[in-house]
Amino acid sequence: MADRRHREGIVVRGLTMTYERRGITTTAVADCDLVVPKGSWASLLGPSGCGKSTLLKILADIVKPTSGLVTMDELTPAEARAARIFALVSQQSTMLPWRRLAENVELGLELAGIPKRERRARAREAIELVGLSGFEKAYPHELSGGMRQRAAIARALTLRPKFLLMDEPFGALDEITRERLNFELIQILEESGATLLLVTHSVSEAVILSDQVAVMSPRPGRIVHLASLPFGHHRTPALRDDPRFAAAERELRRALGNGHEVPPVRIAPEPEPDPALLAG
Amino acid sequence: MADRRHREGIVVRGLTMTYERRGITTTAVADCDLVVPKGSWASLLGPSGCGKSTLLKILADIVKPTSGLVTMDELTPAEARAARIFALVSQQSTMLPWRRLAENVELGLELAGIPKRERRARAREAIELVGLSGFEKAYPHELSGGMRQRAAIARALTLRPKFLLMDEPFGALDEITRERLNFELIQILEESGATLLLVTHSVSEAVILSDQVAVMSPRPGRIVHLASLPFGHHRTPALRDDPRFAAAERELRRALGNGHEVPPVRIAPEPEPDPALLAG
Amino acid sequence: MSRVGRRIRDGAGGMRAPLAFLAAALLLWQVVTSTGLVKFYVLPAPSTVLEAMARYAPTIAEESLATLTVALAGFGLGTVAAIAVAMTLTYARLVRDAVYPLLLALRALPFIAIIPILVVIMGTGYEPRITVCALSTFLTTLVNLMRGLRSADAEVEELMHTLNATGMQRLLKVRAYAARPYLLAALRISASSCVIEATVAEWITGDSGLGYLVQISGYTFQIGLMWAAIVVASALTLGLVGIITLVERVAMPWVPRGGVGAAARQGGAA
Amino acid sequence: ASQQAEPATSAESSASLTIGLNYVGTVEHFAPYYALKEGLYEKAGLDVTIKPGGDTPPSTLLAAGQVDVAVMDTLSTITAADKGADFVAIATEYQQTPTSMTCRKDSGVSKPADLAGKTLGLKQAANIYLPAILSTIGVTKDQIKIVPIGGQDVSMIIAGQVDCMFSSFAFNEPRSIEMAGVPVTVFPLGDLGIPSQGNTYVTTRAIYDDPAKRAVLVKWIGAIAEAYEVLLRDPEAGARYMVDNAFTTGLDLDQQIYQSKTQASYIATEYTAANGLLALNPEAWEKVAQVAKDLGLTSSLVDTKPLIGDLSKEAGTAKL
Amino acid sequence: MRRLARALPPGLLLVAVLAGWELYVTGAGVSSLVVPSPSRIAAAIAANHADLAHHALVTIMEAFLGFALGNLVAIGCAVAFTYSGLLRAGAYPLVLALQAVPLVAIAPILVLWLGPGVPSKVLLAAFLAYTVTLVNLVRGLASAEAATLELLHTLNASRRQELVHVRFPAALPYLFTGLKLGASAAIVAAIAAEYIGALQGLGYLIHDTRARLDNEYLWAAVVVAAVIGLASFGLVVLAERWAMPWRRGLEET
Ligand SMILES: Nc1ncnc2c1ncn2[C@@H]1O[C@H](COP(=O)(O)OP(=O)(O)OP(=O)(O)O)[C@@H](O)[C@H]1O
Ligand SMILES: Nc1ncnc2c1ncn2[C@@H]1O[C@H](COP(=O)(O)OP(=O)(O)OP(=O)(O)O)[C@@H](O)[C@H]1O
Ligand SMILES: [Mg+2]
Ligand SMILES: [Mg+2]
Repeated sequence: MADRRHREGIVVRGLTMTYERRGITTTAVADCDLVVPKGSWASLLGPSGCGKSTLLKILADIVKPTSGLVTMDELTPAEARAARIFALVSQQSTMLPWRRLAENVELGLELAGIPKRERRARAREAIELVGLSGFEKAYPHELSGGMRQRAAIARALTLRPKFLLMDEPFGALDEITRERLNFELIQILEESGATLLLVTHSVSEAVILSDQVAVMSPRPGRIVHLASLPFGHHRTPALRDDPRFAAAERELRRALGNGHEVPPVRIAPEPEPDPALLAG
Repeated sequence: MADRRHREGIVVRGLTMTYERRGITTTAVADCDLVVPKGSWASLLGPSGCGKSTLLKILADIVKPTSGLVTMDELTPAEARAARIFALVSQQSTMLPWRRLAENVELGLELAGIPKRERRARAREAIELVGLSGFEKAYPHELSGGMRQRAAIARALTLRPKFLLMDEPFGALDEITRERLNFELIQILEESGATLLLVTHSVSEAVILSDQVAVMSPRPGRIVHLASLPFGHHRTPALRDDPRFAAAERELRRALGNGHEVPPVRIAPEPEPDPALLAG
Repeated sequence: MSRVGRRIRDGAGGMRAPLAFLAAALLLWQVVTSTGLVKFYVLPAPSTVLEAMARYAPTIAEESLATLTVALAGFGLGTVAAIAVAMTLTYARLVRDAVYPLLLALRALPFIAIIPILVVIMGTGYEPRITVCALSTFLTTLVNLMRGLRSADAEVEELMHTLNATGMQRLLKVRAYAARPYLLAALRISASSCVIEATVAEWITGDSGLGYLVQISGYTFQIGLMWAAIVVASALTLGLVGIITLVERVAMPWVPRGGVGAAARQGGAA
Repeated sequence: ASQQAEPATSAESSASLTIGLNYVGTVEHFAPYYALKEGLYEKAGLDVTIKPGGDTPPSTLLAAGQVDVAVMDTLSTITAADKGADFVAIATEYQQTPTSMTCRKDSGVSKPADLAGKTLGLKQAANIYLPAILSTIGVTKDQIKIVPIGGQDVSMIIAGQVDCMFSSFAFNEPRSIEMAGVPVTVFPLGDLGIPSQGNTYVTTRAIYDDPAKRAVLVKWIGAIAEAYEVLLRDPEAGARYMVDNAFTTGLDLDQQIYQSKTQASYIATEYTAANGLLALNPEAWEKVAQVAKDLGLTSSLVDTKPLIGDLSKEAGTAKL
Repeated sequence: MRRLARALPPGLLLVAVLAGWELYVTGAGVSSLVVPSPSRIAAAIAANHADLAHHALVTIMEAFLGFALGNLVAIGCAVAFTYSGLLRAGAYPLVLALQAVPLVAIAPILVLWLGPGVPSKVLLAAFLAYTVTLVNLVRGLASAEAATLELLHTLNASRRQELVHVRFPAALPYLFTGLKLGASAAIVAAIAAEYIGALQGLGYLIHDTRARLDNEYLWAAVVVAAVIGLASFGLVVLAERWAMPWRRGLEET
C-alpha cells in the first residue's frame, strides 16, 4: 500500500502482452516499463505494429495483459475505468452510426449521467474547439475522415479526464488543423493538469506535446529510448524555433531508425513489484 | 473526339459536388479544375473536410458528381473502372473482415480473373514490399491500424494500375516506414509509368511524391494554389537536402495556411467544354 | 480437421449445458405431477410418458422417421429455394418489386386452411406436408436473406465497386458472407419450426408421423402416448437446433471468438 | 405408419377403384381393409386403393376426382348437392350416425331437454348442428353456456368444466370419459332430431351412370358387405384384426374392441334385417333434407330421391 | 407517384395470376367445391363483408396481443441470453425446442388452463411470434462491432447503457427481420387456435364454412386472412424505416 501511494500518474511495469489466436502467437509488447508522472505529458513513438495501441488498450482496460503491472493513480485499469478518470481516443475514431455528431460527442457525458443541459453546453464547446460547428446534425457516414477524428477528440475532451490516452488522434488532419489542435490541447492540459499519454507517428508532434518521449522497438515492442524534454508546460508555436526542438527531433528520429539495434531501456528498476497489483 | 485524344492523364474540369441529405446541403467540391498529365504525379493538400476524398471518390466512380467533367485517359470514371485502369487506396483502408490478409491483398486480382498461381506470387511480392510477411494468415481485426493500411496499399499495387488514386495511404505509419514506402512507391511508379493522384496531409510527403501539388481551400473545396516541382522522377532520400525542397515546403505551408484568402486558381482555361463529356 | 474439428468439439461440449437444463426441467416436471395437483390428462408424470415411450417404442420410432423425413425434406427444399430466389431477387429489381410482395402474402396464408387445399392438389401423401414445411422455411429464410444480402458495410461495397466486381463476384465474395449471420438465424428458426409444421400438418391431414400419433392418441385418450409423441417431437427439434449450433461454430471463423459476450471484457489472451 | 394399402396383385384386367375414407383406418373401416387383405376384391376382379382421410372434406376429394368413392354422411351429401355437386349415395355402413352428445351423469342431464341451464362444450365441427338440436329439444341458446372445445378434447368434461360435450363419437369419447372415472349418458344425433346416416358411400353421377363402372361399384359393395358379415359375427376379432395387421397406428386395442362391439348395433338394425346390410333409408334422408334447409345449410329443400342410388340390393347384401 | 410506380409491378402480376385462375376454373369447369373462381370469392366477400369484418377484427385483436406478448418475452429472453453465457448455452436450445411442442395439438389443454376465450389464442400467437424475434435478436445483439463495444466499455457504460446505446441499435435490422416474420406468424397462429376451438374469428369461420361446404366463403376468409397478414407486414416495414433513420442515406447508394 505504501508503494501505491508513491506511484501517482501512469505506471507500467514488466508489461507483456501475447496474443494467442488460432495457433498463431504474437507478442505485441514484451516486458515494457514506463512511468508518466502525474500531470506530465508523454508520447509513444514506434514502428507500425509494435504494440503502441495494445499498450493503450491495456491502460484503457480493453485488453487484459498477459503479465505485468499497470496503474493510473494507483488504480488498476478496471478501477480507473469505474472511477472514470481516463478518456481514450482510439485509433479508429469509433462513432455510433445511429447517432448524429452532437449526440456522439455527448455520449460519454450521457453515460456518466450528466444532466442534459450541461451535456449540451460541454458538447457544444468541444465541437466548436475542434472546428465542427455546423455539423452537429450530420450522421458519421456523412463526415470526412478528419471530421470523424475530430469528433472523437471532442468526445474525449467533454469528459475532462485526469488521464488522456490518445492513439494517433491527429493522424487524419492537415498540418494547419493539426497544429491548431495541438496547441488547443496544450492549453486544455495546462489548465486541467491532466496527464497525457499520446501515441503519434509525427516526431515533431511528439516533441511539441511531451515532457518525455518513449521510442518503442519493432514487435515485440519494448521501450528502447527515452527522451526528456525541458520545455515546461507553457508552450507556443514559437517552440519550433528553439534549437533544442530540432535537436530533440533529430535524436528521436535516430532512435526510431535504430530501433532494432538499441538494447531495451529499463526505467525506474523495481526490485520486487507488489504482487497484489499485478494485473491479470 | 479530337479534344479527347489530347487529354490523356487525369482531367477534372468544372467539377462540383453537392451532398443533399435530409435537407442539409453540403457543397464539398465547387467548380474545381485539375489536369494530371499521363505518367506524372500529383498531390492534393487541403484542410480536413474540404473535399479531397470526395474528389477521389468521383474519379473512382463511387460518387457521381453534381456537375462537371472527369476523365482518365479520356475515359469517364465508369469506363475507367470497367477497363480496370485505376486502383484506389481509400482513406479507411477497407478490408473484407472474413478474408485473411493474403486473401484480402489478392482480392483485386481474383476479381480480375488472374490465375491463382500468378495471384499468389504477385500478392506475396506486394506483402513483402509493405513489410507484412508473416501475417498472411491474420484476419483484419488482428492487425494494427498501420498494418491494415499497408495491406490496402499492397492490394492496390498488385493490380499494377495505370492510375493510382491514394487517399492518405501512409497516415497511420511511423515516419521511418512511411519514408521507406514513399521511396518504394517512387520506384514502382518510375518503373511502371503510372499516374499518381495522392491525397496527403504531410507537406513534405507531397513534395517528395509529386510533380505538382494542388492546395485546396476549405469547404467548398476548390484549388487555390498549384505548385510545380522540378525534381524529375528519379528521386532518393537525398532530395530532402535539396534547398528547393525546403522552399517548396515553405510555399505550400503558406498556401495551406492562407487557403481561405487566396482566390481560386483556374488552370488550363477551356472556353467551351465538350458537352458530351460532361459527367452527370 | 484440426481447426474445424476443434470448433465442433467445443460445440459438442456446449451440449452439456442444455442437457443439464433438460434434466432440471424433467425433475421439476416429475415433482409437480407427483404432488397430484396436476391431473394426468392435463400433464402426465414423466414416468408415465417414459412408460408409454418404452411400450410404443417401435411405433414412435417409425412415426419419428416419417416426421423427420417431412421436416428435413421441407427444410432442405425451402432453404435451397430461398437462397436461389433471394439471390435472383437482389439482382433482378423488377422481378423483386413484382414478386416479393406476393411471396410475402403467401406467408400470411393460414397454413391450417392451406393444407386441405394442398391435399386436393397433391393427394394425401407426404407431398402436402413437405410443401407446407418447405414454404414456411422458404419464406423465413427469404425474408432474412433479403436483408442479409444487403447488410455489407458501405465501404466494402464501394471497394468491390472500384475493383469492378461483377454482380456474381459481389454476391459470392461479399454478400454471401455478410448474409451469413442472417442465414444462420433463419436456419435456427426453421430448424425449430420445421418440426412443428410437419407435426401440425400430420395432425391435420396425415396418417403417419408424430403429429398423427398425437392426434390419434389424443382422440382415444392415450395420454401417455400423446405426450410421448410430443416429447419426441421436441427432442427432434433439439437435435436439429444442435446441428445448426455446430454449423454456426464453423461458419464464421473471422468473427472474434467469445461470441455474444462483450469483446471488451474478453479481449487478449487471458 | 400409413397403409397406402396396395392391392396384393394387380391383374391387368381388374377394374380399379379408389376409396377415400373420412378418417384414418380404424375398426369402423374394417370392411374395406379386410376385403383388401383377404383378397375379396381380387376375387371380384377389383383393384382397390384406400386413402385414409384427414381434414380435407371427402366431398372435396370426390369433386376433385381424387377418389371414386367417398365416405360421407347424409347431411354432407345433401349439402354438397345444394352446392352443385352431382353426387349419388350408393350404400351406408351405419344406419344412424354415431355422432352424439355426451353428458356427465352427475350433471343431471338424463334427457336432452335437461340441457337448459347447463354448460355445453361445443366442437367446431358440430357447430352447424346446434340450432336444429336446440329447436328439437326445446332449449334456447341463451339458456345454455357454450364453451368451445378442441376436436379431440375430453379433458374439459372430465375436469367438470363442462356438463356435456357435443359432438362426441359414440364409440370413443364416452369410453374415455368413463375410464377416467366419470359416468356419462350418450344421446345419439338421431335422438336429437337429425336422423343422418353415417359412413355413407358416395360416388359421382358420372361414375354411377357408366354401366361398366357401376358394375364395379356393385361388386365392391358385395365384397365389403361380405366383410361386414365377418365383423358382425365376431366384433372383437375384427378389432384385433385391424390392430394386428397394422391398419391402425397408435390405436389402443381395448378401445378398438369397445368400438367394434358398440358399432355392431349401428350397422345391423331392424331396417337392415328387412332391407339388407348397407341399405340406404330414404325416409331418414328426407328428414335430414328438411333439417339441412332449416339450418340454412342448403338454400332450398333438396330433393333426395335423385341422390339415393342404393346398390346394396343389386349387390345382394345379407339381411342381418 | 413514386409509390404508385412501386405498386405497379406486383399489382400487374397479381392481376395476371387472378386472370389465369379465373380462366382456368371457368374454362375447365372446376367445381366450386374444389376451387372457386376469384370472381365468386369476390362475390362471397361482398356478400358477407359485415360478418367477415367482425371475425377479422377478433383475429386481429388476438394476433396483435399475441404478437406484443411474444415479442416482449422474446426481447427479455434475448437480453438475458446475451448477458448470461450459462442461460444461452443451457436454456436457448430448450426454448427453441419448446417451440416445437405441437401446441396446436395440446391447445385443448391450454383451454383447460386459460379458459375458452381469447387468452388461449393470444398465447398461441405469442408462442409462434416469439421464436423468430428471439433468434434474430440474439444474433443482432451479438452483431455490435467490437470497436463500438470497446468504446462504451472505456466510457464505463453499464450493461443497461451498453444495451440501449449500442447493442439494441445494432440489432435493429435483425429485430425488424424477425418482426416481419412474426407479424404474419401471429395471425396464422391466432387463426389456427380459433380453428380448433372458438366461437368467433377467422379460424372459426374457416372451420365453419368448411363444415358447411361453403367453399367460396371459406376462400373469402382465407383471402381476408392473407390481406391482414400482408398489411401487418407492411406496418412493420414502415416502422422499420422510421426506426432507423441513419440507414436511409446509406441504402440508396
Ligand atoms: N455521404 C455524404 N453525405 C453528406 N455529406 C458528405 C458525405 N460525404 C462527405 N460529405 C461532406 O463533404 C465534405 C467533404 O468531405 P471529404 O470526405 O471529401 O473531405 P476530405 O477533404 O477528404 O477531408 P479529410 O481530410 O478530413 O478526410 C465534408 O464536409 C463532409 O461532411
Ligand atoms: N486482436 C488481436 N489478435 C491478434 N493479434 C493482434 C491483435 N491486435 C493486435 N495484434 C497484433 O499485435 C501487434 C501490435 O498491434 P498494435 O495494434 O498494438 O500495434 P501499433 O503499435 O498500434 O501499430 P500501428 O502503429 O500500426 O497502429 C501487431 O503485430 C498485431 O498484429
Ligand atoms: Mg495502433
Ligand atoms: Mg478524406
